[in-house]
Amino acid sequence: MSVIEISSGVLLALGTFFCVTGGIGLLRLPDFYSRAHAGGLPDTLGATLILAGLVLLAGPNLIAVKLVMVGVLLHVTSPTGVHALAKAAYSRGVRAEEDSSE
Amino acid sequence: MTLVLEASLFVFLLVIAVAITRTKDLFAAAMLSGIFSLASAGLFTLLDAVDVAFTEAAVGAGISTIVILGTLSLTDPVEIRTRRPLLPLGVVLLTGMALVWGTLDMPAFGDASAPIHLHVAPRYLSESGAAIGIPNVVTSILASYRGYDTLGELFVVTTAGIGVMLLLGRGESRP
Amino acid sequence: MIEHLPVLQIVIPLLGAPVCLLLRARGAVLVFATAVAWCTFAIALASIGIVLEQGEVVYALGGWVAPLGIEYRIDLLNAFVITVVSGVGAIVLPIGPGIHGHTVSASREYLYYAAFLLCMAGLLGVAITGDIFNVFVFLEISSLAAYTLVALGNQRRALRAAFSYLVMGTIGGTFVLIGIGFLYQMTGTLNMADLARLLPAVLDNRAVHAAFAFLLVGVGIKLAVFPLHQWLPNAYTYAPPAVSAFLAATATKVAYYLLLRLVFTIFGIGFVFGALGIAPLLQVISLAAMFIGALAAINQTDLKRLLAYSSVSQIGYMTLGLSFGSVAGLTGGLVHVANHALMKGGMFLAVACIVARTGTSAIADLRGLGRRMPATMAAFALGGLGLIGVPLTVGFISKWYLVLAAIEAGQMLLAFAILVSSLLAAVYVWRVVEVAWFQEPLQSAPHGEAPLRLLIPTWVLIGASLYFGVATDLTAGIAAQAAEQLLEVAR
Amino acid sequence: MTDAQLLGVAVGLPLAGTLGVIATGRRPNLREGVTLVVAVLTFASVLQLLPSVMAGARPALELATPFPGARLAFELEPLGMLYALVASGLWIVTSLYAIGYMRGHHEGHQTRFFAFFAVSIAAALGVAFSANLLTLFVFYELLTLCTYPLVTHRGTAEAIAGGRTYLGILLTTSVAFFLFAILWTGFVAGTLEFTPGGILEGKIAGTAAAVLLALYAFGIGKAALMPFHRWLPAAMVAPAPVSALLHAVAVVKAGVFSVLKIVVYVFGIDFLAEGDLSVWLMYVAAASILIASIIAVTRDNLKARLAYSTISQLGYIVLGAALATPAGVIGGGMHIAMHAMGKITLFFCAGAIDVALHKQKVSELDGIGRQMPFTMVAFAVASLSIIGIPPLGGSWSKWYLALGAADADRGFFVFVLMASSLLSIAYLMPIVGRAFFRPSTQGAAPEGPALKEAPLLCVVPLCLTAAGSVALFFLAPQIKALLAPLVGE
Amino acid sequence: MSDPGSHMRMHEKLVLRIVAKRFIPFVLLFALYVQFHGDFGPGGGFQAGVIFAAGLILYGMIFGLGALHRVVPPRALEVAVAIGVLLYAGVGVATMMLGGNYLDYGVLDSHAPAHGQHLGILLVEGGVGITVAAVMLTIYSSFGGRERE
Amino acid sequence: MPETPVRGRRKPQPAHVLATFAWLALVWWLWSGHTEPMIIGFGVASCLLVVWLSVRMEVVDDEGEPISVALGLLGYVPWLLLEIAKANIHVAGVIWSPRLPIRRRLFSVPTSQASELGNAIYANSITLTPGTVALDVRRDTILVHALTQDSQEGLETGEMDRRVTKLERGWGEA
Amino acid sequence: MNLAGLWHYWVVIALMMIGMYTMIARENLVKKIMGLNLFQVSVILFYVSLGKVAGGTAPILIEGAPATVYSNPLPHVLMLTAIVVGVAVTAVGLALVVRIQGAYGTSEDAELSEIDRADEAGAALARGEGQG
Amino acid sequence: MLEFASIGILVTMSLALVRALLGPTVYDRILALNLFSTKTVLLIAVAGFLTGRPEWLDLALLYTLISFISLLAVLRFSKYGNLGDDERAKR
Ligand code: NA
Ligand code: NA
Repeated sequence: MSVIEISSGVLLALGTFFCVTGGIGLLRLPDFYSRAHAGGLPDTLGATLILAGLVLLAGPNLIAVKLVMVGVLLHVTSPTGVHALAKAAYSRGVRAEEDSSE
Repeated sequence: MTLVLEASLFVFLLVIAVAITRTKDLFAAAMLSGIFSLASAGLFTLLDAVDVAFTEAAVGAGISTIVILGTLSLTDPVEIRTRRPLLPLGVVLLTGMALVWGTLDMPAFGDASAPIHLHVAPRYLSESGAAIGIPNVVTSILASYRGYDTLGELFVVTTAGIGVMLLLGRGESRP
Repeated sequence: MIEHLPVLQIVIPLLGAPVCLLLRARGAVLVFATAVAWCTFAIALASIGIVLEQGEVVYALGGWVAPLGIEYRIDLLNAFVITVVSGVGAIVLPIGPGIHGHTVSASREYLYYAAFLLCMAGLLGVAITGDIFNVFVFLEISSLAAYTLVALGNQRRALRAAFSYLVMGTIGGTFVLIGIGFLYQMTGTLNMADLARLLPAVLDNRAVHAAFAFLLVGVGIKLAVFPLHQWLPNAYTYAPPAVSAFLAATATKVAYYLLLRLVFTIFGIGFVFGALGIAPLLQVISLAAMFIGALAAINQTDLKRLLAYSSVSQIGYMTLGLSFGSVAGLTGGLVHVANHALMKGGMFLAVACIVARTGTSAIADLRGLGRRMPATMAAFALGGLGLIGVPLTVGFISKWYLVLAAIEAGQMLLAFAILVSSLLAAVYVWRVVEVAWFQEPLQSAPHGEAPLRLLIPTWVLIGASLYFGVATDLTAGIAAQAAEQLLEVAR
Repeated sequence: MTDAQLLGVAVGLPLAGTLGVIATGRRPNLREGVTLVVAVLTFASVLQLLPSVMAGARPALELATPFPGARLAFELEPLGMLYALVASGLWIVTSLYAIGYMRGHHEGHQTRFFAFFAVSIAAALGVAFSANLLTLFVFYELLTLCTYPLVTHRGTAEAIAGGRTYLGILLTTSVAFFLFAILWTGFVAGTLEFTPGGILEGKIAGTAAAVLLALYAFGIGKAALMPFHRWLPAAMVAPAPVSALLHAVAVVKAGVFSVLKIVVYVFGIDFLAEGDLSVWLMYVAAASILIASIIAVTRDNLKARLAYSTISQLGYIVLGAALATPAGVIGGGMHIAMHAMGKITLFFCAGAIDVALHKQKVSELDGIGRQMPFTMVAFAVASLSIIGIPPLGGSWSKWYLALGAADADRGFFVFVLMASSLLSIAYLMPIVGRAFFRPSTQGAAPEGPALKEAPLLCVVPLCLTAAGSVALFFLAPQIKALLAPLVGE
Repeated sequence: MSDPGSHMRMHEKLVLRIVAKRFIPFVLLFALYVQFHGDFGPGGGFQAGVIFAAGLILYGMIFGLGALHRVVPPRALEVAVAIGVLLYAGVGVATMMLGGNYLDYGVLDSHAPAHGQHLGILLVEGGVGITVAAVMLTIYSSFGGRERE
Repeated sequence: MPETPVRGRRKPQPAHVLATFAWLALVWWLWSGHTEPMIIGFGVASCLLVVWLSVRMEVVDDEGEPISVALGLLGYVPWLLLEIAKANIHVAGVIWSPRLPIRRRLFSVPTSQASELGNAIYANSITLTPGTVALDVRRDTILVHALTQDSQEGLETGEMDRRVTKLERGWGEA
Repeated sequence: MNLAGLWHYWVVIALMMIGMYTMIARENLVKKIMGLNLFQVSVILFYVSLGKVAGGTAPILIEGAPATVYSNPLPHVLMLTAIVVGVAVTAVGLALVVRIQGAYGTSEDAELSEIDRADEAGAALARGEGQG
Repeated sequence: MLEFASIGILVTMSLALVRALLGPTVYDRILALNLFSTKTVLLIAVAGFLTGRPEWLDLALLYTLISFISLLAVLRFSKYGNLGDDERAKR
C-alpha cells in the first residue's frame, strides 16, 4: 500500500465517521432545529473528507477536478438549503425549543 | 460489494415506496417520490445504465417533483382515505403473481448467455464504433439506429407540452 | 419520392403539429391542418394501391436494416387500418373544437389542431411500424393527445373522464411495455418479423406466456375490451363531440389492429389458439361485451353515453371475429373496423350536430327533433340502422361475415347469439328514433339544421356507410385479402 | 327498353316517385298527381314484362356484389311476376283510396306518408324480382323498415307501441332466424341463387333440413305464421290504406311469397316431399289457420277481425308450400292474388266506414248497408271471395289447395280447409248481415241522410277491387298457366 | 400557485438570491456541456434540455415567473418547441433529399458516412434539447401561472 | 402578472460580463477535457449563450459575479474550513456523548457587512459551521439557532463577522 | 430454474405492484399520479435489470480495451424513452388534477363521485319537473 | 476502504430515511430527505471507484444540482401553516 492509498483510506474512514455521526445526530437530537445542525455534518466535513480521499485515489486528472467541484457545490448548496429550510420552518411557526442552561 | 449496494438500494426503494403509499401528507409523499427517483437512479448506475440514471435523476427527481409540488400548491395537500379497497389489492396480487410466474423460466439476472444479449445487442457494441464513431453506444442507438424512436419520444414531449398548454394555459395569464 | 411514402405517411401529420404552433392564426391553422390531414389520407390511399400492386412494402428508417434499426412494414392489413384512421381524421378534423361551448378559446384553437394531428399521427404510427417498441412510443403519443382532447369537453366531468382514461391508459401502456420486456428478454429483438422468426423456439417458456398475457391485457385496455372498458363510456360521453367521433372511429380500431398483429403475426395462431387455446375465453369475453354493452346502452339516458356503450358492444364483434381464427371471421372483424368507424363516427357527429343546436345530448331532450333537424336525425337513424345490421348498410356486411364464420366453425349457438345481440342494437337505436320522430317537439327545440361545417362531415361518413354497404370492394374486399395474408403468415 | 332494364325501371320508378313526393310536398294536388302517375307507370312496366315471362323468359339484372359469390340481383320468374303484378296493380287503387282517406280523415304528415308508401312498393317489387336469398332478404328488411313509419303514422302512444311490436317481431324473426337460415344455406349449398329444383338437395341431412325449414318458416315473420303473428294485429293502429297495403298486399304477401319461393327454389318441392321434411309445417300452418279464424270470430274491432282473418288466410299459402305438391304450390301462389284482391277490398271498406261514420267496431255496424250501399256490397263480394264461393277468385285457390292436400294423401288438411271456410263465414258474413238486415240502432238520426258514403276517391277503389275479385275468377286459368313452370309443368 | 416570488419580499431570501445568481449560469452551462458531450458519456439532448429548463425554473422560483417570462417569453417557448422538433424531423427530410432513407445520417457526408452519422446525431440531439427545454419550461410556467381556484 | 421590482439588480458592467465569461470558459474546460476544435467551438458558443442569457436575467452583477471578493476568498476559505472542522468535531462529540449535552438557544448576532452579498456569505458561513444555523437574515442582524453553549459563544466572539466584512472591503458601493 | 438469480426481478416486481396499487387503490388523484410514477420507474428498473451483464460495465466504449464486457445498451435506450413518456403522462395527469380541483374544489375521487352523483340526481329531478 | 465508506454512507442514508419516516414535522422530513439525496451523491462517487469506472462524476454533479432545486421547490411550494400535522389542513 502506497502512502497515497493509506492517506486516502484514512480520509475516507474519517469522512465516513462524520457522515454516520450526522445520521445518528439526525435521529438522536430532540427537535427540528437541533437536527438541522446534525444534518450539516455529513455534507460538510464528511463529504469533504470522503471526496478528498477519492481525489487522492483518482490522481491529478479530470476526475479529481470534478470531485472537487462536487465538493464545492455541496458546500454552497447544503448550507443554503439548510438555511432556507430552517428559515421557512421558523417563519411558519415551528417553535424553537430553548434549554434554560447547561 | 456491488451486491450489498444493490440490495441496500432495493431495500431503500421498497421502504420509500411503501412510505409513499402510506403517508397521507402529500408533501412528504412528493419529496419521497423525488427521493425514490434519486435512489433508483443510483441503482441504475450500479446496473451500468448511466444514461438512464442521468435522465431519471433529472426528470424523476427534478421536473416531476417540481410539477407534483406545483400541483399540490393548487390542491389540498393532505389525502383522505375512506375505504380499504380489496379489489385493487386482489388485482395487484394477481398481476404480481403473474409477473413472478413469468420470471421463473427467465435467464438469471446478469446471465451473459441470455438471448437478450446474443441477438442484436452485440452488433451494436461491435459495429457502432466503426459505423458511427462515437463511444457512447447508447447515444448511437438512441440517435441513429433507433433515431426514429427518439423522434417519437420528442413528439411525446411535445404532445405533453401542447396538452398542458391546452389544459392550463401557457402561464402568462389564467384562461 | 414514392419510395418514401411510408414514412411521409407519419411524418407529415407529425410535423403538422409544430407548424400549427408556428402559424397560430386561427384560419391559417384550420386550412393548414385540414390540408395535412387530407394529404395523409391521400398517401394512405396511395399506399393501398402500392401494396395491392407490389405486395408488402418495407422501409428501413435511418437506413438501418431491421432488426438493427426500426422498419416500416406495410401489408394490406396496415394499409387498410391506416386508410380508415386517416380518412376519418381528414373528415373530422376540420370541424374543430368550438362548435359548441367554449372550452377552447378561439385564440388557442391552434393547440387543438396540433393535438388532433398528433393523436392521428400517433395512431397511424402504431399501425404502420414493424417494431414493437416503436408501437409503444406512438401509442403513447396518441394516448396523451387523446387524454387532452377528451378533457376539452364542455362539462367538468370531461376532466374526470380524461383522468380515468389517463390512469387506465397508462396502466395499459405500461402492461404493454412489460410484455415487450419479456419478449425482448427471450428473443433479443424488437422487430416484429424477427420476433415471429425467433419466438417459436421459446414458446414453451413461461416468460413468453407472461409476455403474451401482459400484451393482451395492455392492448385490451386500449381496446376497451370487456371488462377493461370502464374508461371508455365516460371518455366518449364527455369529450367534445368531434373528438368522440374521431376516437370512437379510430383509437380502439388501432388497438384491435395491434391485437391482430400480436396474435397472428408475432405469436402465431398455433400458439394462441393451439397451445394456449384462448379462443373460448375470447369468445366468452366477446359475447359478454356484445350483450352487456348493448344492455347498458339500452339503459342510458344520454345519447353520447348510449353510443359509447354501443361501442363496447361493437368491439365485442371485432374480438369475436378474431377468435375464430378463420378467414371469414377475420374478414368480419376487420371489415367491422372500417364499418364501425364510419357508422359510429357519423353518429357521434350527428350528436355533435344536435349538441351544437340544443346544447344537450339527453335523449329526453330530443323530442320531435326529427322534424326540426331532419337531416341530422336522418343521419343518426341511418347510422343506427347500420349498427343493427340492416341490409344495405355496412353493419350488415360485418354481421354477414361474422355469422358465416361462426357457422363455418360449427358454432351455431354463437351465430345465433351474434344475430340476437344485433337486435339489442335495434332496441337502443329505436328508442332514439321514436323520441325524435314520434314525439312532439319541445318548445325550446331549435328551428333549423346544424351548421354545414358539421352536417357535411356527418353525411359524408353516413353516406359512406351506406355506399360501402353495397359496394364492398374497398372494405370487405381488402379486409378479406388482408385476412388471407394474415392467416397465410400465421401458418 | 329491354326486359332487364324494365326490372330496374319498375323498382326505380317508385323510388323516383318518393323524391317527387318529397319535392312537391308543399302542393298536395301535385304531390298526389305524382303518386298516381308513378303508380300507373310502375304497373305498366311490370305488365310489360308479363308476355316474356309467360313465354318462358327470365329477365335478369345485376345490381352489386357485396360479398364474393353473393350478389344483389333481379331475376323475374312466374311467382315473382304474379306478386309484382298484384303489388303494383293494387298500388294504383290504394293510392287513389289513400288520397280520399287521408284527406277525408285529415291526417297529418301526408308527404311523409306518400313518400314511404312509394318506397314500400319499391321494396315489395324488389322482393318480387329477387334472384337470390340475399336480394330477397335485403328488400324484405327494407320493406319492414319503410312500412314502420306508416304503422306509427299517427304518432300516438298506441301507434308507437304498435310500431314497436311490428318492428320488434319482424326484425327479430328476420334477423335471428331468416338471416341465420340464409347464411346457413349459403354455407351448406355454396350459393344463394334461386334455382329451379332447389339448391339444397343432397347438401344437407334430413333433420338439419327440417330445422332449416323451420328457421325460414318462422324467420319470415311477414308470413305471420303463429306464434309470430302478433305484429299483424298490432299494426292495426295504422291508417286504413296502410292496413290495406300491409295486410292485403305488400307486406304479408312478401312473407308468404318468400316462403313459397324458398320452398320451390331453395329446397325444391321434390326434396321436401321425398324427405317428408315439411310435415310439421303443414300442421303448424293448419293450426295457424284454425286458431286465427277462431280468434277472428271473437274480435269486435273490424280491422282486428280482418287482421286475424289475414293470419288465417296466410296459413293457406304456407300450407300450400308445405304440401310441396304441384297443386299445393299452384294453389298457394294463386291465393296470393286472390286473397290480396279480396282482403284489400275489405280493408278499404273498413276504412271507408271509419271515414264516413267513424265506426270501428263490428257491433256498431247495424244497418249501415243503407247508408253505405256501395261499400257494403263490395264488402259482401270480397267476403265471399275470401270464403271461397264461386264465381269469385278465392274459390280457385282453395280448390287447388284442397287438390294439393288430396294429392299428398293428406285428407286431414282438406278437412282443415273446409273447417276454416266455415269459420270465415262465421266471422265475415255476420258483418254483411248486420249491415243489411239489422235496423240501425245507433246514430243520432236513423232517418238522417239516406246516403252517407265515404268520399268518392274511397268508394271507387273499393268497387274496383271488388270487381277485381270477380274478374280473377275468370283469370284463374291464365294465372295457373303463369305459375305452371314453378312445378315443372 | 401564484407568481413565485411576488409574495416574498426579496430581502427575505437574500441568501437564496445571491446563491442563485452565482449558480444559475453554471447550471445552464452544465446543461450545454451535457448536450455536447452526450456522445462521449452519459447525457444528451434530452437530459440537457431538462437541466437547462431546471436552471431557468430555479430562476423562476427565486425571481418570479414574471422575471422568467421577461427572459423567455411564452411565445418564444412555443416557437422553440416547434423549432426543435422541426430541426429533428428536418434532418430526416434532408437525408431524404440527399437520397438516403429518412434519418439516414450517413448521406449527410457523402465521403465519410461515419462523419455524417456524427453530424446527424449532433443536429438531432440539438433539436431534442431545444424542444425538451422549451416544453419543460412551458409546463412549469403553466402550473406556476395558475392561482388556486 | 404584476411587475416585481427586484432589489439588488444592477446593470451589468463589462467587467462583470467578461468575468462571467471567463469563469464559464474555465469551468467548461475543466469539465470537458476535449480538445477537438468542434467541441471547443461548442464550448465557446455555449459560454456566449449562457452569458447572453445571464445578462438578460440580470444575474450578472456584483452579487452574481463578485470579482472583488475573489481574492479575499482565498484567505477566508481556509480559515472557514478550519472552523468548520473544529465545529464538526465539537458537534460530533456532542452527538456521541451518551447524555447528549446540548443547550439550544435562539439569539441574534449583529452584522457589520455593508452589502447583501456580505450578509449572505456570513449567513452561509454560520450555517456551514455545525452547531449554528442562521434562521433569518435581517438588515443588520442575523437570527441564529445554536446547539450548544460553545457554539453560541464561538459565534458571539464576532470573529467570523469581522473576517467576512474584511472580505467584502474595497467593494465600493453595495 | 435459478431462484437465486431471479430475486432482482422479484424485488422489482414488488415495487411495480406497490406503484400499481397506489395508482388504482388510492383516492387522491395526486397520489394516483405518484403511484403511476412508482410503477413506471419500477418498469424501467425491470428493463435495466434485463440489460445487466454480470461483470459488465456501462456501454460506453473504452478505447484500447477491446475485450471489455459491456452491459446491453438497448434496454437503456428504450428506458430513456420510457422515462420521457412517464414525465409526459405525469405532466398531463397533474394538469388534469389541477383543473379538476378548480372545477370541483377537491381532488379526492370519492368526493368527486359524490358531487357527480348529486349533479346527476339534480339534472334528473329538473328533467322530471320539466315534464310534469 | 471504499467498501467501508460505502457501507457507512448506506448507514447514514438509512438513518436519514428513518428520520424522514418518523417526522414529526414536514421540515424534519425535508431535512432528512435532503440529507439522503446528498448522500446518494457521495455514494455514486464512491461506487464509481468501486466499480472501476469513476469518470461519470457528471452524475454526481447533476444529483447535487437537482436535489438543491428540488429542495427549493419544496420550500417554495409548501405553504401550509400547520406543519406536519396529519389532519386535513382545511375543510
Ligand atoms: Na447520450
Ligand atoms: Na451549521
